Amino acid sequence: MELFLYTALFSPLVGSLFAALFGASPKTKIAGIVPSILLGVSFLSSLILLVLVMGTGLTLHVEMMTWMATGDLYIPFGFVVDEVSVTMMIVVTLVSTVVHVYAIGYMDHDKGFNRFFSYLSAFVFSMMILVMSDNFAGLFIGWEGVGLCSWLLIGFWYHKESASWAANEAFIMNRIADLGMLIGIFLIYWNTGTLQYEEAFAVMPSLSTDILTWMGIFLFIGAMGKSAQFPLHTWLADAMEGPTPVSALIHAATMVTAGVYLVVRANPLYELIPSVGLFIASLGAFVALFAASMALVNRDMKRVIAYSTLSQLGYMFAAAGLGAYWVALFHLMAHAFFKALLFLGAGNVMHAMHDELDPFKMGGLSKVMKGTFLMMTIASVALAGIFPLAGFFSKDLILEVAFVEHHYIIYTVLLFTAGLTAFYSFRLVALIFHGEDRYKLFGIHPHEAYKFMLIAMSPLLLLAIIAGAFKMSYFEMVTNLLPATEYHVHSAATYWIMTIGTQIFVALAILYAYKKYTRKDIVVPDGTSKMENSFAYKLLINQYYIPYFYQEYIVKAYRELSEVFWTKIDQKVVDATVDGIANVFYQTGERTRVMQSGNLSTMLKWMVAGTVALLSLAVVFGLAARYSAEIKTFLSGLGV
Amino acid sequence: MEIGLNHYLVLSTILFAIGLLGVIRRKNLLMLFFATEILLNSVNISFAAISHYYGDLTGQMFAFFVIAIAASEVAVGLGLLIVWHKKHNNIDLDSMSTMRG
Amino acid sequence: MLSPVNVSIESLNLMTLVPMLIPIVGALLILVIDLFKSEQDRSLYVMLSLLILGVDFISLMDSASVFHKNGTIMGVFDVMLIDGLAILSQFIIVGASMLFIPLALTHKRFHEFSYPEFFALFLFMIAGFQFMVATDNLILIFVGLETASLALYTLIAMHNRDKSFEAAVKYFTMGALAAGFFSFGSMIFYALTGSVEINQIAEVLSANKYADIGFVLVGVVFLLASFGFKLSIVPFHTWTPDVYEGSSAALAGYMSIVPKIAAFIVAMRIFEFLIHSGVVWLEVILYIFVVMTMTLANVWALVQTDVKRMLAYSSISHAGFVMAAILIGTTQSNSALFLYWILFSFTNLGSFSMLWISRQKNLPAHQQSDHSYNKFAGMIKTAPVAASIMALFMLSLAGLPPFGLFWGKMYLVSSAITSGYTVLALIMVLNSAIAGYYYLKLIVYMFMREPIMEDSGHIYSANATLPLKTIIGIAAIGTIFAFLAINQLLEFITMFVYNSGY
Amino acid sequence: MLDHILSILIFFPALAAMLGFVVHKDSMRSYGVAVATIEFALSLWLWFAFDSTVSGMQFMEQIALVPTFGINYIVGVDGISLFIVVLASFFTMIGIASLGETKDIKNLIITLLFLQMTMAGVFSALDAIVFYVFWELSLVPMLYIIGAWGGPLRIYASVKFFLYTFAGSLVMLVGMLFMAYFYFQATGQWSFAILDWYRLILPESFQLWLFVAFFMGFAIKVPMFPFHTWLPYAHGQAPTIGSVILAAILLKMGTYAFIRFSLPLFPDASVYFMFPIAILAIIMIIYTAMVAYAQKDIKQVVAYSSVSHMGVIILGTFALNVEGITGSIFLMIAHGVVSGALFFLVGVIYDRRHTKYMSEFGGLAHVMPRYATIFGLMMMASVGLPLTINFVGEFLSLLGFYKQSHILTLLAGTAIIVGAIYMLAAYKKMFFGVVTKEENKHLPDVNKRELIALIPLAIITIWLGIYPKPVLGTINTSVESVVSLMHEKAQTQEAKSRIPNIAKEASAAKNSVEEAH
Amino acid sequence: MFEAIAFYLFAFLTITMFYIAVTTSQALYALSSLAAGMIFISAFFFILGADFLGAVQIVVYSGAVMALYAFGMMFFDTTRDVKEKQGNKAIILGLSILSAILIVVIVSAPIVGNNIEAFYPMTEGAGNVQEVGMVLFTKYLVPFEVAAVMLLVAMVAGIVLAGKKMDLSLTLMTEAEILMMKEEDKNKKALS
Repeated sequence: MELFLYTALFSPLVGSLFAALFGASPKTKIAGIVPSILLGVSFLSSLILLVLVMGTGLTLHVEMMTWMATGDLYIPFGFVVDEVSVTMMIVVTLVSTVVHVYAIGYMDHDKGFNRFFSYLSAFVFSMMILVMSDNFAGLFIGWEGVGLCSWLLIGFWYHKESASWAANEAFIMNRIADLGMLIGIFLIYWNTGTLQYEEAFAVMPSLSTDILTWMGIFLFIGAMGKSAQFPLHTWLADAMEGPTPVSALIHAATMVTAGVYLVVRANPLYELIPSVGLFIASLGAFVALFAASMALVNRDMKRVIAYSTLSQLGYMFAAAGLGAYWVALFHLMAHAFFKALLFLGAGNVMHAMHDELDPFKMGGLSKVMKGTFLMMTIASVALAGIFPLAGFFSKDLILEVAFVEHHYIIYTVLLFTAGLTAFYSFRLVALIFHGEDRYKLFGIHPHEAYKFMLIAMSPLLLLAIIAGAFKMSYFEMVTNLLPATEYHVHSAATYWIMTIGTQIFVALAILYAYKKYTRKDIVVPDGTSKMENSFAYKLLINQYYIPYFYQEYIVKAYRELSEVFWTKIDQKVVDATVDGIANVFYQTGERTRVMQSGNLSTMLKWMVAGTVALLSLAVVFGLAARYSAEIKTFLSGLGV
Repeated sequence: MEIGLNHYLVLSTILFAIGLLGVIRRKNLLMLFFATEILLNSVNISFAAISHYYGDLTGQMFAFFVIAIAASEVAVGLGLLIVWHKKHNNIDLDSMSTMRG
Repeated sequence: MLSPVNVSIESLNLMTLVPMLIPIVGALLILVIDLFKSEQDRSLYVMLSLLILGVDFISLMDSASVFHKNGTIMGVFDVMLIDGLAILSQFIIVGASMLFIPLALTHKRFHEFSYPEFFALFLFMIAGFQFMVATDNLILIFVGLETASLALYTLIAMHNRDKSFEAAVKYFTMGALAAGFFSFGSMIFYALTGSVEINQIAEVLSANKYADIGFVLVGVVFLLASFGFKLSIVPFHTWTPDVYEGSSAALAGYMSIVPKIAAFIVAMRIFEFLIHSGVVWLEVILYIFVVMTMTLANVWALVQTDVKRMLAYSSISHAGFVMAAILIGTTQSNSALFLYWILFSFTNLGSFSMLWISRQKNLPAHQQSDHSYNKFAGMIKTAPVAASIMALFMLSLAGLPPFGLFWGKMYLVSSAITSGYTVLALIMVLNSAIAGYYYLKLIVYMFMREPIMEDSGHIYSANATLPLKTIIGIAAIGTIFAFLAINQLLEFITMFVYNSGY
Repeated sequence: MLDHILSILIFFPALAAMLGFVVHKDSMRSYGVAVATIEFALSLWLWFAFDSTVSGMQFMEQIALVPTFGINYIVGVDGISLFIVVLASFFTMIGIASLGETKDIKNLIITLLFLQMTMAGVFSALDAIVFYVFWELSLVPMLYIIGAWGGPLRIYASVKFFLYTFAGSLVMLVGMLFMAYFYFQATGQWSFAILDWYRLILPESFQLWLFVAFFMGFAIKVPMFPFHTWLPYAHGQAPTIGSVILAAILLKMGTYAFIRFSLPLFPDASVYFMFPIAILAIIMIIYTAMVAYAQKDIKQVVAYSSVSHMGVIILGTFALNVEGITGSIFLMIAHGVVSGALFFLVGVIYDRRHTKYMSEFGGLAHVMPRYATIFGLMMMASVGLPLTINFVGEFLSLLGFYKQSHILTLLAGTAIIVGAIYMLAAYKKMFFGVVTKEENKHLPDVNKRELIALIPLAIITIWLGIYPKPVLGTINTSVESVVSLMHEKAQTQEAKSRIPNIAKEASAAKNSVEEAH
Repeated sequence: MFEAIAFYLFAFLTITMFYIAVTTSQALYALSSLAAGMIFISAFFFILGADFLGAVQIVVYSGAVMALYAFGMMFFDTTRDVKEKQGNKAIILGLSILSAILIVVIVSAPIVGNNIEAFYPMTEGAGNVQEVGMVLFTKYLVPFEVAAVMLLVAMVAGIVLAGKKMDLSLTLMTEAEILMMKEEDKNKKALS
């Protein structure tokens, strides 16, 4: 059994190293094919493990070797395959296999083809470590590993200034969150004495709530960074500078969900601190709405999808925060499928449009790109949560959870967001695939993607459609580990009203979007329309001015402060002090060397002067000694 | 008006001070040497006086050796002056300040 | 009427005079040889002096073993005082003289060495210093001091160029003033105690419990001024740089060691008992002197452009450093003084010899003085071995372990700490750091700059002969491998110092 | 031979350097490589012969030097010093092997061999004076390396380096002499042997002063804020090999000395000064990282990053528990490897372009992909990515200090953020974007000679990042004994509670294990 | 009374003479007044009963030293006015006045302890010269001999320094010049 585990874990690494061998050589297909096959192997292994876990209910726990051991600290490279991790493994390996195959086509013309696969497989490996690790340190390895790969991949086209900038932004923002996570790990270690999940969680109930709350908060800060929750969300949209398969794999399906995974994984902790959970849920709901609102007006196809991802992550956190861990995980899984699909579709469009991203410049592509059109539509439907696609089952469940747990505000927000989601998804679909062929204005000749790319996408398509069917079996499996709370609205009537009401609401939103954006008179906005000048539009298109704020008041301030530290403090104060002290001596020497005038008479005078000075001192002292009694009387008379 | 030891000591120190005055104001080396002679001689008076008042001969011994020393110094000092004078034709100490700093 | 004097020869302990008599006899011998046959080569006189000093050294060893057996000996009507200090310092005086006299055998001819009188005066001077340290009678100290000084003035002048005359005259004049101070100071002590012997003075003073502290201080002031001159304590130091610059490097090196150790011994004898009797004033004044001398000499050394002048200031600073030993006044500190001075002798011998072998007769245009810094620019390229050796001496002077001077410095600082002079210890080490700069400056010139003239390697050893190289070799070995000898030296010195009651 | 292996390690390079004067200029490189390889092999042998289960000193040698004054030549290694000794010889080896065309290469190699002697000496000396001797002596070769082969400001830089450190260590010498005096007072014997000193329990007030005295020497060497300004100059002006050894080994002397002297000798003072020093360390971390961000010269970036990382090491040291101290020692090695490698890398580009200004570059990833890869790896190691060598040390150091203070660790933890900021920014400036400068368009990638240095370092970076156990275990054993010694010696209540009692914990752990069985 | 008159008289004279010696700009005056002062000092010695010392003072100073100085003066040709540039007069004045006041003030206070025991007491009934001789050749035999050496040193020094050989400096000559000079010397000798 361990064999499968190791296969699943290490075949991506092998693939990565294989591709890396060709890193400096010109593009070879084999550098793409071999990692893809290896990922397929990894997927199969994961599948076997899934079957095993599902079938037997056993969890697999191996300890490969010691990593760090000092004092009381003991951290092994330990891996666990249980219901939660195996879910993630399946999601990760499946999506990444698809994306790999897809990328063989997508990156076809890129010079960095070999390098790309090396990075991508390395990412998968890191992600596998993240989800399979049996302790927090191992999680952190994967956590940072995916961060590194994300940096490499976002900045893959490093010659673009924006790409390398976005890569750095992503890395640094993640680092900020990682610090929180690190502190969380320290807290866990010093309070429980271990970093193994099982042992640590076993001790936790005996700890004070304060400490647990801090642990929960710091771990969640970590999750916030990786999952791009407010206020650390700006990097995700910028990360769209990376190649589209990267966006699909990393910034939609897997890495960004790591935060959710963390919260789910740490459910025994969060169970103990419901107040933090509520905070997470509230933040999730807020982000869901917040991100959706920005997606409404954005004119960058990939960014819209990225905001949508953000919004969906909000959903997941809302579920997880309310204690519905399995629901969160389920939505995570479903979301991975349809969102990856959506991204890959968008990749096809980009390819066709020669990297044009503004949907206003497209339109009517459904004629040339039928397959892509189909897939993206289905993915959008799933995203919108229309029955019977995957999104319906998972997303509706979250609404139910919020409702059942009596968090009506969250419920309302999420419900409203569902409408927005439907609107912006279909705004995109409508703008890209329907209406006038606006692309012709720009002299582009779009074409459908390679067949095998579409075929590669098909598993995702399938899963986006049918994933909802696995809800119950999944529930049974995963609740071996997670709290098995079933969320049932008390009365059937309410349930049906809610469900159908939601569906109608969403459907209306879709229709509205279609109506609005399939019109013939849609033109590429040029900033003159009334809407574009409205405050709300400006606020949304500028992402609530948050990036601006960060740039102006944090990045710039940091740079200026750094300059000040260097030029003013380091050079003018610290170093100048040191040199100043040295100079005092030197200048004393320069100034007083005139004493050595070389004139004998002066020398004699110095000698006499020295003697006279000494004599005066001697007289003073001698007099003081002789009249010490009198001096004392005198001084005491003065009251000294 | 008994002349005590102190009288001699005061006299001696006055002479010593005169010697010091000479040492610091003389620029002509020869005359500077005169001043150093005065320094040594002034002390001799004290030695002799102390010796007298204590009835102890050590002071006179000291004075005797001081005289010897003074005499030797004259010899060496004059020797130095002669060499200097031969080369520079002056014995002004302001002329000898090539080394400084 | 005077009664006839009856003294037995045994009670005179005439043996105590032997170490001083040997150089005197030797000097006379040299004068006599010259009388019979003049125009002899200087090598004859160098070797003769070396032999005489060797014999002197052996006789000192003899005295040392006697001291070891019987302790302090007084001799010749109790004028001579052969205690540990006297023996140790004579070892240094004679030993250092032996190391310095071969420096006369230069490749180039210099004026002084053409005189046999030079060597005679040299030996007389040594005898003078020996008398100075081997007595506690102020008269003999004075006479010995003057004998040595007069000889020394002459030796300086015999180099026979303007600067050396100037140096000699300056030295002489200030020396005369210092002699005046010395006699005045002695007079005051004589007036106070009726004696000119230091131990008697001490006894009398402590018997009347320092009733006249004011006068004691005045006496101390004058003695301090005169020994301040000899030891080049700031502000009585002004002669030092000029005299060092004016005299030949060999003699300058000699002056930085031998006259000073003699003066230190006397200072130790005079001031030690005063400090131990709780004369706070003296302690304060010495403290100020020590700090001033170390620090100011250092800052002046910083700005020098001539290496020899820099070394002059540096030796002032070292003297101030060692003066701290007298201030501290424990057995450890006094032992440290000797240890320091022995190690300093080797290092300074080396550094001045290095200057000496690079002495040119005519200065090239870029060189303002005999040994200006830029003369040594890029020396590592043109004369690597010489540069390395010179650097070695500089590092040792800077107190970099494990080279010789470090051990002395360490032991001295330790003695300060042991006696509670923590701040002084800190000042001492920080001064070492300042001093590091100017020693480093020479290293920087030698190792890090480009040579000003191509193929100038020969000038660095233009004056070298086998004897000179041997001396430098001895100095280098003594500096590098000092750590092997520290233990024996320390044991030896401590025993002598301790048994002399210091 | 094994009995004297430390002495051989110390004096073999010195002897070789002496003989090196005779070797012809053209053959000098081979000679240097041969000697350094032998030295490295010897140090490896030392490692293999080292018994990692023993916590005390091994391979001790003792020769009387100045017994009257308690100075003896005592050397020995324990887990704390072992790896730095190995690392030193390793760096000397690859440093010499990767030397490019340099003027006066003969002098350079001889100097490096002397430097190797002093480094081996510092880390194996067990007598304070012997330690001091090597400590000071190490300045001289470095002075020469910077001063003779450095950039335009080399003389200023080298003299500043020398004098600054020299001044600091002289204060330390006063501390040592004081310590010996206290020992003398307590026992009537002079001794400078560190192991003797360990047995001495000092009153807290003395400890404080002595701690400060030692601190001056160590802090300047490390260099801790605000004594760090010599370092950018030294690095900025030094030739590649000088920077490499300076960063990799010489700086470690300071932090090593903290662990060897300050902690075990003055446990109470260590606790007393823990927070002030931690605050200094945090300033070092954040402030210098920001200063690094403002640099225009890539070498200065790496130089300031060194200071920043040294802050973490200091923090780990003053965690005063096994985790933190072990971490800080490991981080010393890690930082040695990584910053050494970074300086090598900077040297590579400097050799080609003779400039270190980042604005001169851009898009190098395209021209020199292998170079960019190795640089990227080292940069990631430098910012503390897990599975690289740095992370282990940084993680443990911070983890250790977290026990002492939450909020300060939180501040110190910003190291991982600010570190990323300047490193990524620098990397971006140099390697990303398009090649704009004509002269950059045809730069050759790293050559074989440079790879000799870089590949081993890359391998170590990853190897010890993944499998630090062989090193960590050995360090741990020795650190445990240090910590338990500190706990025993601690007198104040504060110190007793801050420094964990390992003996108790160990027995408790044992009990729990037994129960489990 | 006589002693007092003599003391004050000679005190006045010596002070005057020495003052002239250090202030006059005429070298000849200075020399003469110095010599006079020396002789007056010997008067104190006689007053104090130190006959031997008085005699030595006159012989050595007025005889030997003054003669030497007189020769020197003739050699230096300083019989005319000596111009001495004075730097900062204030310093000189200040220093000298300060030192004078200090020393005098200090020493005018009663200095002597009461119970001083003479180590080498004067013997009743013996002449001063005899006493001195006795002490000089017992206790101070060594200093006396050393003083003899010192005088020898001074003599040698004087001869060397004032000698003709100093006129040409080997130090400043190159080797070639030295050889040439030696050669000439030989030739001269051979000729003579």
